[in-house]
Amino acid sequence: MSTTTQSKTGSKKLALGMPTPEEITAGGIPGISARPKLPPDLMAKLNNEELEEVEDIELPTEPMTINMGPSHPATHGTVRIILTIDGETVRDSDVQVGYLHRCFEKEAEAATYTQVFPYTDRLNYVSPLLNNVGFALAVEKLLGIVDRLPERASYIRVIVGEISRITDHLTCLGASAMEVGGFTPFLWMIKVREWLWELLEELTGARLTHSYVRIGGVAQDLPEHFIEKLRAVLEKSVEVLGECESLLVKNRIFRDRMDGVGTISAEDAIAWGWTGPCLRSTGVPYDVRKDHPYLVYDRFEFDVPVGSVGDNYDRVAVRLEEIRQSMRILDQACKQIPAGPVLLDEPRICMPPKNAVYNTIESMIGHFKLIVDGIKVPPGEVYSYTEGGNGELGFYIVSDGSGRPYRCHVRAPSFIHTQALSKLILGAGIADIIPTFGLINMIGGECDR
Amino acid sequence: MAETPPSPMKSSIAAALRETQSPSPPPVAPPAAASAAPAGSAPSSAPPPSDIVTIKLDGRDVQAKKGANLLEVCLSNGVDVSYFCYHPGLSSPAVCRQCLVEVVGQPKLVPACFTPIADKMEVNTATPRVLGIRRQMLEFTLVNHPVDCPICDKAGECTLQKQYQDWDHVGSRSSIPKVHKPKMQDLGPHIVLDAERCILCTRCIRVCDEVAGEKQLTMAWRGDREQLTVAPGHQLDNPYSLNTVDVCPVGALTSKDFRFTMRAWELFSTSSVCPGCATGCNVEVHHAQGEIWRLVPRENLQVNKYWMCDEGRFTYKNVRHKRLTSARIGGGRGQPAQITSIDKAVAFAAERLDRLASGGGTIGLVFSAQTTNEALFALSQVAQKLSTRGATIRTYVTGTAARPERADKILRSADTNPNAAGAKLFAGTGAGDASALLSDLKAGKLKGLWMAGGDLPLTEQALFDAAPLVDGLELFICQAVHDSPLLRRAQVQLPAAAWAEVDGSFTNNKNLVQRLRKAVTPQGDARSHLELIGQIAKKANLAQSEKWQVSARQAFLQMVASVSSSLPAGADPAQSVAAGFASADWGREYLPVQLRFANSRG
Amino acid sequence: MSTHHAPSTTEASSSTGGKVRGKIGVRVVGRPDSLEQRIYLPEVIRGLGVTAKHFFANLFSRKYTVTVQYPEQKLRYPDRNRGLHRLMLRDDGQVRCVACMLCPTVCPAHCITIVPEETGNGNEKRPRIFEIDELRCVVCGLCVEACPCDAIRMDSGVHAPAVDYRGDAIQTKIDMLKRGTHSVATQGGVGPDWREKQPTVKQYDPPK
Amino acid sequence: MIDSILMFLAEHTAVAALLKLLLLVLGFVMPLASLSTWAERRQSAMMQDRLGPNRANIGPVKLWGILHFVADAIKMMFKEDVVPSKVDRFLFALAPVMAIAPVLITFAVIPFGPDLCVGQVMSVVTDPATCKATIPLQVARMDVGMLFYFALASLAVYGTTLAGWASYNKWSLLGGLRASSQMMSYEVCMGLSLMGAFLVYGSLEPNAIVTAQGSNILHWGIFTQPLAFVLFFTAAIAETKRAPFDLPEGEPELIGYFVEYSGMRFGIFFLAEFIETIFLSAVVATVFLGGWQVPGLDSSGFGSLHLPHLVVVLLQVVAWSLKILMLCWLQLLIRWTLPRFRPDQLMRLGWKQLLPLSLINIIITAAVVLWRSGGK
Repeated sequence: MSTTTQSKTGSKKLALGMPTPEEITAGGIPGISARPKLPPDLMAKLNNEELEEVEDIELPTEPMTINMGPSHPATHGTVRIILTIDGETVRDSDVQVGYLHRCFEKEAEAATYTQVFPYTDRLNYVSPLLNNVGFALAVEKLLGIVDRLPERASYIRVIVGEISRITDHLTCLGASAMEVGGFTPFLWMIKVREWLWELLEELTGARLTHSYVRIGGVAQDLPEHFIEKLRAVLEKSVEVLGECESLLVKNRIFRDRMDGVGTISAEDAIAWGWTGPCLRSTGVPYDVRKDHPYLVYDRFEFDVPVGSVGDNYDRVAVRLEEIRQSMRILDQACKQIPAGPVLLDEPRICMPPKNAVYNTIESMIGHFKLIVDGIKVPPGEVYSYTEGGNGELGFYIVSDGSGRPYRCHVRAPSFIHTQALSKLILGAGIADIIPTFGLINMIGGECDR
Repeated sequence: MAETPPSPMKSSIAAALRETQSPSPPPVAPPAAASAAPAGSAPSSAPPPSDIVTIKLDGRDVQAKKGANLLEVCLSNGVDVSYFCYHPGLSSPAVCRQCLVEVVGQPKLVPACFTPIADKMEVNTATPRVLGIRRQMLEFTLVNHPVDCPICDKAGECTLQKQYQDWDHVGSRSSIPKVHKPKMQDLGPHIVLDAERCILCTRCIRVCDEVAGEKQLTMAWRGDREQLTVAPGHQLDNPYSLNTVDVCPVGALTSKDFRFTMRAWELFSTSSVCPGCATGCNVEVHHAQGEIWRLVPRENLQVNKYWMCDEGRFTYKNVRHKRLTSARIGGGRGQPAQITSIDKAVAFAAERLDRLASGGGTIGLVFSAQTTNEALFALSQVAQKLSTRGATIRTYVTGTAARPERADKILRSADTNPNAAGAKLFAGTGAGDASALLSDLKAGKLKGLWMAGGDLPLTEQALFDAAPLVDGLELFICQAVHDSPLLRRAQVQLPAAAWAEVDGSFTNNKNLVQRLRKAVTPQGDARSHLELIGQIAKKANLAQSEKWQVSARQAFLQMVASVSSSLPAGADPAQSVAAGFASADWGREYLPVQLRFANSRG
Repeated sequence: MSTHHAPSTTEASSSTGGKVRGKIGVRVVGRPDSLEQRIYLPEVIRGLGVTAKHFFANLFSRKYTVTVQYPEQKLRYPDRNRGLHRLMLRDDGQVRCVACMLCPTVCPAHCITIVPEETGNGNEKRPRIFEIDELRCVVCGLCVEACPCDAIRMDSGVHAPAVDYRGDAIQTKIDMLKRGTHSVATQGGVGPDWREKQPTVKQYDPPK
Repeated sequence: MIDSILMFLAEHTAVAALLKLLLLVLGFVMPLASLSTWAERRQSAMMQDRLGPNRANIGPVKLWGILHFVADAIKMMFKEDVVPSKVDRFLFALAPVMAIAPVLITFAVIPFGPDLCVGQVMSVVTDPATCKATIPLQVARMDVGMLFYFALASLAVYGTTLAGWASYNKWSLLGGLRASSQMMSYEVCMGLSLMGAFLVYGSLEPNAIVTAQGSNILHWGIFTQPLAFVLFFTAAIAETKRAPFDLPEGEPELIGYFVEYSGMRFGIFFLAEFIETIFLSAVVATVFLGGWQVPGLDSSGFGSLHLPHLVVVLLQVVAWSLKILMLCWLQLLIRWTLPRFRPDQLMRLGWKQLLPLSLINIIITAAVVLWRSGGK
């Protein structure tokens, strides 16, 4: 592969009128702003010896700047990567997020706490229920009712959360396989995801934008035969998963694409603030469900899968194993789930039963006040974190005592993972960008919250 | 509207907000008003020490004036006590029993609103006994309350809803059928009564008795059949009747005007001043979706206390009706005017004005008493420039006609212009009135006329008859909010923003300069008088970048500096209009907040 | 949060995988790398076998096929599915809605427009205009939850139709009343048995 | 009647060649290529548990959706043909032609049946050499047939490279460059892997290779040259630029050298790809699967079961078609199963693995051939 550095003869206009690096750095090309100088460690990597030594035997070349995204088939979720490439090698990249800015935080600050749930659905839109649960737990922590949550509600939250985690990982893995050309496993995984979504639709009334969790519990109890249906689906899913594995993990071509690509060390990953499957791929067994158990996660036996190298393959394997572990949790949760109410009996927080609202003035007043004024959350601030599909999903909420958050911030794992993308793809080929980007699993809704 | 007890989970933000929304009385206030400062703020002049007693309120020592109302002391010290029948502007009958508190040494609970404090009194407001009684009282109040929230206009700002949610939130234990009473009773021209919802607090009766001075409402029957009524053959028709709707803690009394048009919680509130008369009652403009839905009085003990008149509440309708929404030029002398852009109309006016002034013509400037101080000040600045350019300036003060029949000793004033004092001040001592203007026009003394505000104290017919007088003018510029026969004869017709669409100030009949705030965006192309004057002055090279051309706030600051520069220190606003300016304050800017989040009502 | 305390994060993160520490069961994912894999062909052929199995099974018996031939075949939406809105009716056929405005208040998408009017009869208030812009609607169901009169529901079993013009996506009161059915939820305090009595409502039967 | 027509054709070879070309291209290759656009979608659907396109119909005639290729063609033709500004218009227009023309031409050397014995079509022919006149079922029979194929196949690279360069798009340029490097690298390997077969069958002429393989299935290339079969098949798939070697297109990364093409111009690239697939199947069938040979079927029939010459020929043509269809199916199966290579891995595979293996194959084959011929 062509791996020369920039020619020493000075830059001249390339064929086809492509901008020269100088023009780009000087900001002389309309639409491309001047870029800051690279950090020293990246410069050092750029100028390392391995790259230098082959310079003499090749024709002098000049780097080309090329735009990947914002609308590019691989950039699911609108991200723009400005690449400086030398042949096929990425010499520099500038990852620009923000093309999908949804104003989640500001929207949340203009809405009552209950109204935020539909917005959280659209954060990480492949695992909306995990976001629902995360947000509800944050508000509940501020309200001080976490310990009083009904057990059944906690179990239901675990069940829907783990189903969402499976769908999240299936989407990530399937899309990554599809992007490296393996279209068939993608559709098989989507098929499994569809089964799970059908289950969730039965439970929540919507396939994707569930807005199912409420402060103090969940909106509705499980429908009839939900547990049995879930077990049946999981059984079928394991088979499909095995077939997908045989097409991907064991396939040498796929392995070649993944092995040693996008490698990051555990120290770096922690320094970048990574969490979730991406961090675990480097060998750090940090899982919020294990380390800081919430809901009823301390009652389940499950393992934290970790990788050993921190490359794309580890990220694939960790996610695959996590699907199995989630299935394990689901299995145990289905056995343990108790009967009981699914919403806290606390009239200042939870809506009264509909029948009472229709018939008594007391419940009617409570109903009105909860909707008009919102849930009055005592003043204070809280940071609550859960294990989202992509990593630690944190909600930081400041309450001023009124019915809506004064400040609502999301620690979105996708945003934090995407920071490191530039470093991961440095020196790799264009073809490596896609799986690396895909396995970081940037979800636009979450990244550009 | 006035009950604003601090809620147990009151937010600092909401508190800060309320502070900005509360009136900004001039620092130099009449001493009489100082003791009646809004609840919660320390009195500015301390009473003699002998009057101060110390009581123990929920375990902490609190100092207050001897004989003060215990409920007021509780509220001003941040102790939340629920109540329905108490109102700071009314007497206390202690009928609702909601504010019962425990006074150590007394076997029974006492109503806080009916108990004067005495030295060494020990009061507990949050013991289980008190809370239990409070809850029982609420349960009792709710026993016969209909399940009406969905159709009740008060929902969202209902005191009963608020107290239940704050103090009770327990289901009813009663299963007997509710007592039914008449609904939708017509009480008067503005009011509808729903007797089922009434919780018999008698606030409305006291408003009529004590504020309006007309004993029109009373309670009839007893026990669970007790209900509010008017005397047979009579109506609730006093000019302050709509205050009963404001003070009603539930939706028993509703305003026909506001009824079923908008939900209270969806409204945004902007504090402003009523433009209905020279009293200048402080109001909250409640608006949503770009429209004003109602006006409610805003507490200001110096001006209107907690009240306003019914007529004043309907002044918002003027903002919608008969508006001039686009500029027109070329009217007069029987020709129809052409609609054009503001810029073209301004350029047209400026060019003619410049020519007229340079030619040494006589120009009449009309200072309307319906217009803000800032616009009038700007016009006076322009007048100076015009006269230095060679024009002869005559000034006139106009406005709507006085209505002596509406004057009373309470709030209503005969002068229906909100800013007569300001207009007189800026028009100068030699200013004529509307009749002088008409006679000058008749005599042909004026070559040009520039009206900042199109109101004249004439009836529609008289105005129509007088209108041809302006046809003899070389230039007639009219900036007007509403369409009128006179305006249609102007060569330059400029749409001006109405009072609720501008920032600015009015000077009331007590020489207080009070702040208007922009609540809604101007209709059509309309712009504020100040902006229009500024643009004409700019185009005519009368002023380029004066401070008053920048913004209403800059104009205000320049105006205050300019007016008060010639004043002796410590001038009494009661004595001169100018002294009112010396102590005027622009106040803080804020974005309107939806009432459901503002924590201000109900 | 739970009272269970797991080993702290720092301790966990200092380990580099492989070992099981404390209560955290850590499983290091494998990196199988046999000779079979290295020479490409065996696994490639095995992979072809898997896909060929699906191909033939689907070709001859549709064994794994999950496709639904949409306009001809339709899946039944679950009971809880949130579809197009519908407005419920009173006993006398009038709209149940009293224009209390809770649904536009709670709607995060601001898609509901209600203009109330006075009825002149005992119901006092009703919507003169009740419109829902289905393009803005985010189908969260909060309006149904907020309705204190059982007037608006989303269990119509009909999904929002495709439209050519934005205006066509606005559901008017008439549209929603057409899908409406009679609701037995009573209002105004019927008596002591509301706690036990569940409203039994005729299920809306979507058009086939 | 038939005999006289055949005799006329046997004498006027140019007319015969034209007819054969029309028959082959219009009667077989083009329909098959068009159909494979539908077949690919249906086959991938079946592999992926879907149904695939099955709705295109003319009235009640549905034919499992086969008509989709008609719909596609009509759509392609009536789509707006967008030519971006600043492109090199001539080369931009030339590229699709350069992509499709060489592949079609190379079909000339593919034998799709045995020589037709003129005058004896209805009788049993035991030895074709005794025929008075023959019509070869091959458009052009030349001694350097396979070299002709290599020569023309390497022209196809111009189509992709020009398309990439002329489009005035950096992505398409990258795709074009990838395409040219990939095709050039793999042509070497392709040529060398066939060398063994040439040694075994002693000819460069495709029909001679087919004839030499005979009806004994064990003498077919796939058994005499198993390694070469794998190598050639791999390299040839790479040559068609289809998954797992679709790097020049690389859908989610580069989008392809034809990113700026639309309408029928894009359709031609698309079609060329499918024609290449068919052509590759034809070559593999010719060299490794006995071409038109049917196991056990000699020119006189199956052993003692004698068949008229025409029946034999028809059977053999059908066999040839079936072999091609089967190979096309196999290619589609591969395309929808395997993920894509990375450019460097592709080069490594080509130069460091396939090339040495094919050299080894030549040496071993040469040694065996030498040993079998007794050192002569």
